Amino acid sequence: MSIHVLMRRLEDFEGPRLVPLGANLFGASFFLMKLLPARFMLERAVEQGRLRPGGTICESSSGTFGLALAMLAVQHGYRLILVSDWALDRHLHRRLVELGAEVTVVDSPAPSGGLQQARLDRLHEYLRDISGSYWPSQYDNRDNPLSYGKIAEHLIDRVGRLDCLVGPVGSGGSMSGTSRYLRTLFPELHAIGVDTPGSVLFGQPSGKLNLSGLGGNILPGNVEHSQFDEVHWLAPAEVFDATHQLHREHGLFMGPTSGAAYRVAEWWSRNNPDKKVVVLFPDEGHRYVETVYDQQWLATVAGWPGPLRANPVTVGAPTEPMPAWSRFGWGRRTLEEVLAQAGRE
Amino acid sequence: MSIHVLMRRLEDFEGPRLVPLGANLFGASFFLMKLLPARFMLERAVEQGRLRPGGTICESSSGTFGLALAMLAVQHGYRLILVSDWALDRHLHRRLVELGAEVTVVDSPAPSGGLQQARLDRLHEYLRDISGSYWPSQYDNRDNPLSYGKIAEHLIDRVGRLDCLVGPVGSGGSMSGTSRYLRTLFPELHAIGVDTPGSVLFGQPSGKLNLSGLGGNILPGNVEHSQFDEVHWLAPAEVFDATHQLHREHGLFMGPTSGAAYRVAEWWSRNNPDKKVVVLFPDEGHRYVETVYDQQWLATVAGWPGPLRANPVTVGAPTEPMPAWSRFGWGRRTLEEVLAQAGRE
Amino acid sequence: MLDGAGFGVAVGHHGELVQGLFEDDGARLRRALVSLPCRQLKSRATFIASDGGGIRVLPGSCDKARRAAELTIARFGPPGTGGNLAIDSNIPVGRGMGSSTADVLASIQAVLDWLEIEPASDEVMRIAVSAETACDSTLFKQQAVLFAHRDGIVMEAFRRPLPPIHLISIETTPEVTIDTLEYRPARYDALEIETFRPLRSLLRTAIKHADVRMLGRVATASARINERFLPKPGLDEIETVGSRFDAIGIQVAHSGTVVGLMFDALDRDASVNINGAMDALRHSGFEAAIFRH
Amino acid sequence: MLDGAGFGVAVGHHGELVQGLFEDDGARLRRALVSLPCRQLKSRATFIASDGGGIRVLPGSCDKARRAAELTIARFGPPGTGGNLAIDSNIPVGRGMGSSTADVLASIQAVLDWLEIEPASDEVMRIAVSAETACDSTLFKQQAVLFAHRDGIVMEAFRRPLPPIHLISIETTPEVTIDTLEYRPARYDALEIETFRPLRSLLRTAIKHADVRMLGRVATASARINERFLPKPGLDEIETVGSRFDAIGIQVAHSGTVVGLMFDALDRDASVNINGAMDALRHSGFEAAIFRH
Repeated sequence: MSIHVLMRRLEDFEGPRLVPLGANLFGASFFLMKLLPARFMLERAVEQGRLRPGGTICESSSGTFGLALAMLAVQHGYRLILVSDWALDRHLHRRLVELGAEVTVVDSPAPSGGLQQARLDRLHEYLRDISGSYWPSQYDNRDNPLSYGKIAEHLIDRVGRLDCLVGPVGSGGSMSGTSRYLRTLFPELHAIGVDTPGSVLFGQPSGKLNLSGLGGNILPGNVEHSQFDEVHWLAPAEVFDATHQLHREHGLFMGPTSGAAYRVAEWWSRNNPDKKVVVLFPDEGHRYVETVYDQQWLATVAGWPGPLRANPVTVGAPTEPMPAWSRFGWGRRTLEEVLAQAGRE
Repeated sequence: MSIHVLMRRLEDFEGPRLVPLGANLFGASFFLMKLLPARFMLERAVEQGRLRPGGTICESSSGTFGLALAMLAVQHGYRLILVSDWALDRHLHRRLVELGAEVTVVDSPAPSGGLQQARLDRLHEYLRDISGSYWPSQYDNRDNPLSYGKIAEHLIDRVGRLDCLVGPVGSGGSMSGTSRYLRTLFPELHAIGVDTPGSVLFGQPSGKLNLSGLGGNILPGNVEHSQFDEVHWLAPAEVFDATHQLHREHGLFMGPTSGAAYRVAEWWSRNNPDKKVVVLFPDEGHRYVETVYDQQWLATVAGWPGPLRANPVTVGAPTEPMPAWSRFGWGRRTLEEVLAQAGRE
Repeated sequence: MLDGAGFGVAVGHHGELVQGLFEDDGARLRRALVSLPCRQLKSRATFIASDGGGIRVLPGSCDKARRAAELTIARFGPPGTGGNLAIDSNIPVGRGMGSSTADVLASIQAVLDWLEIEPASDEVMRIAVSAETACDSTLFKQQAVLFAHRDGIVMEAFRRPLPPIHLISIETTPEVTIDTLEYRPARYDALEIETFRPLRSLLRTAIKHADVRMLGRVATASARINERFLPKPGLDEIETVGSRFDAIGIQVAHSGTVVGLMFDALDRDASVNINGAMDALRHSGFEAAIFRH
Repeated sequence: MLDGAGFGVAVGHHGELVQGLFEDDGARLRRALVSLPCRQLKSRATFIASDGGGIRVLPGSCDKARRAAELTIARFGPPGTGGNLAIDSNIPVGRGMGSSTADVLASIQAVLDWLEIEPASDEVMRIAVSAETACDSTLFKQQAVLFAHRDGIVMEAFRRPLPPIHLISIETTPEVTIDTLEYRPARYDALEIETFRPLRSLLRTAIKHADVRMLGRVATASARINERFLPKPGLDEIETVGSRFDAIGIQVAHSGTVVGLMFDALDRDASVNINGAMDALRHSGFEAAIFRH
């Protein structure tokens, strides 16, 4: 065992708060879910000599992972450079700057891979130019899913045996990691990933994405497809509607990825009343007061205010067009296996 | 013992998260400190038959107590009427409405007692007109301070023996209640209340207040003066500066009352390095993104950006004019005792 | 199987470090306590089996012990077993020092010893509570526990045993005895119930760190709360003497008459202080005795 | 004082329910375990004091037991005490079944019995760890504990004792024995260390609710992790037999050679299932024995 490095000043903020949402449905509401993997990755990087005292952390993020890094950097004395884009909420931007992060906003997409790729290109320039710089790389860093043992521990402590875990998929870390740990003890655990049409994560053709934190146009190495029993895709209007429902009916003011997961978990739990379900809510709603929580902004969203699907439509392949809420029985297969079968049919 | 009524769906959100801020200084960072007293008051009201199933809760609040009531009302099926004023943040207003609260905004002050009195007048109309209505009355309800045994429990669990507790004073519940419980075990505990000039809570002549949650123009029955060893008063510019310092140096994005308490606790802890200090941070900063966390708004604040006092000036009486940070050795006396002595000198 | 004898021993206590009402899972309130065991105080039980004929006990006043033996046989023994149970105890009766629980536990152990079985602690406690309606926590020596004495349930097990404490035992009302079972449980008000929360967390911390001074704070606070229900004459005066001689706190029998002035057994000056306090207490007319850990 | 004899008894175990690396306060990682005690396996020690002359032990191979007796006397006894220590044990040696810890604990108890003192459990464990560098958690019967076996520290005490479990004991490598002290501790990787977190929380929950099926899950997961360090030949096959006969899990001696197929002792069908599994295992050539709770 190498030296055990500690960066735990904000450890109290890492775990979720559990809220009963129904007879057998529990919401795991995070302050900032990314705080745990960020801390874990940094601790491990220091242990392995990849991050040195006073070093520079560089990352591409327009959301909560950037905030988590900024909070940790200020605690433990690192310089932080964040590459972001238009999706960065202006209040969050201001917070990052006050925390001492150097924030670069990229506004023109790369010829291939769009804005996400343009941000990565800029990031690589920094990494090349700054000596001793360290890139956490949450999408591919294996320490990201590895950090979720603590969440599995917490969930078992609070609800005991779990039958089903539902959560949004972005970097892949939380769902792949937590499912893996839970399955060491509950091999039959039913894991449901929530994605959005146009995201390549579970085989949709790449398209324009309007939801930060859900899906992506680049496939992260941390999405371990064979952990998923079932995948759902929700369109933006459905996601926002669910986010408001979660707030209205349970008082939980969360971000849209939480809303998406809630809609799926509520549906699955209703159809499996004897199963104990936990749904992950990764962040709070404050970043979205000028978007998801603003009726004027919502009025500009395609398909708002509905009518919306009350139940998912089961699709034959994840590559099909999905105008609205769809589900597919993934069956713990790899992406290749699923796509090969989709191609054959 | 009467029936033990449970309204614990949001219990996970009640306790603070502990953050080390120095060698012997710990911040107790609340999601929404008022959630605990609100839940406790409602449970007790139900137990004692003052609040019946489906009843109407009426309260005067422009801040976090209203939000706490709204979150609980939606969980447990009560109607909620809130009387508020201009200080109500528009995003919070929107949230309260989505949670089903009926929010009335009072904009003309009463002839005597200002807006606070005007709100109370309106509140009493509701209470008179709606049968079965219940008024939690956080400023005078003894169940407010009574609820803080749980916080004392939590603090001891995390830091063991405490020597000093610092916190802002608004309703008086948190500081009076927590100090009282802690003193059952640590009679020598040093309790420091933080107030603002122009607030009548600790004897200042009533003046215009620009800080929600800190001080007041009406003296709450829940301020138990004889619990306090020391009182500090901070002017708005000082409070806002401290709020930014807390964010910048520790990554904690809290409201201004937290900033005020932080400045005092940091100073006291620096001067008493062998004492273990806990400082209460009642709420997060999101309600203040358009004020305290907005540089343009700050530029309109009197005395901003300084120069500011680095240390408090010790005053001879709490009735003295206080242009900036001041402190007074309260000595666990009643308000009458202190004012009588101030009058004699 | 029906030959031979079984032996059992159980200790008494000097009241409680803490007794109150505490929230369990699901916010359920349970009465619970942490007894302060005294190994000088012992009840010894001998069980000699006979074929049928019920169970007889000596002295005849130990009816709960007889009942405990019966319940133990009903649960574990061959049907129809009878026998003679003899109790020999040096624990004062009616002082809240656990004489009755000790007789019950010793009797259960004697029958189990005769049966040559060793059931889990929770099974033993269930029998004890059935025999007596309530049972102290003296059985738990390896870890200190917060014990729901009327439910027979461990509410919380702490990481360590109780740290060593020397006591001056003061009998506040030598002329009065209390029947624990007849004594009506305290009706705590909301302030008291909420006060038990910080008491519990300091108890947990104090035991984990073997911090007897903090344990003294907890015991003193619990003793103070109990004054509203079963006041101990002279408690203030005893506490004042204690503070002169560096006592770490006071503790009481929450359903009895004794008060303990607590000293840190690992403190070098404890003996001198105890002697000083003894003199002062006797001078004030208290009936006091020293119980060393 | 120097006359008479002291007696002590301690039980062996059938390996561990869990063994791994767990975070303590301040995020400190400690090796810790929960032993699965077996009351059929016992070491009995007799200590007869003599005036000086050191301590002799029989059989002479029980050197750690001798050392434990010496340490106990050095801590509690009159200086210069010598004596004869006799150990009588039915616990197999070199199988990871706690023969050595049991000899040590029985010897400590024998000396304490002779001294007529009863120190707290943490003091006893400190001596045991000094004598042996590591010590199992078999002493803790009243509450199950997660025990840091190299530090002699209880990391966590659970609310209840272990629920009753019947075992089929399988000797996977009859020809091999393992010297526990020579065996190099497992070097867990990050995934394994993080996996011990959910294991610990399910362990806590399972013990609190006496849920043996969940306890079986925990034990099975721990056994699986241990395969990378001290693999048990035939483990998969044993597990397959278990699943046919409603076993609740498998557990192993993490520094030994035995595997246990676990059954719920309170299940009415346990006996039938155990017999079925025994036949199947023997048919597959395993050396198996039944250990009832």
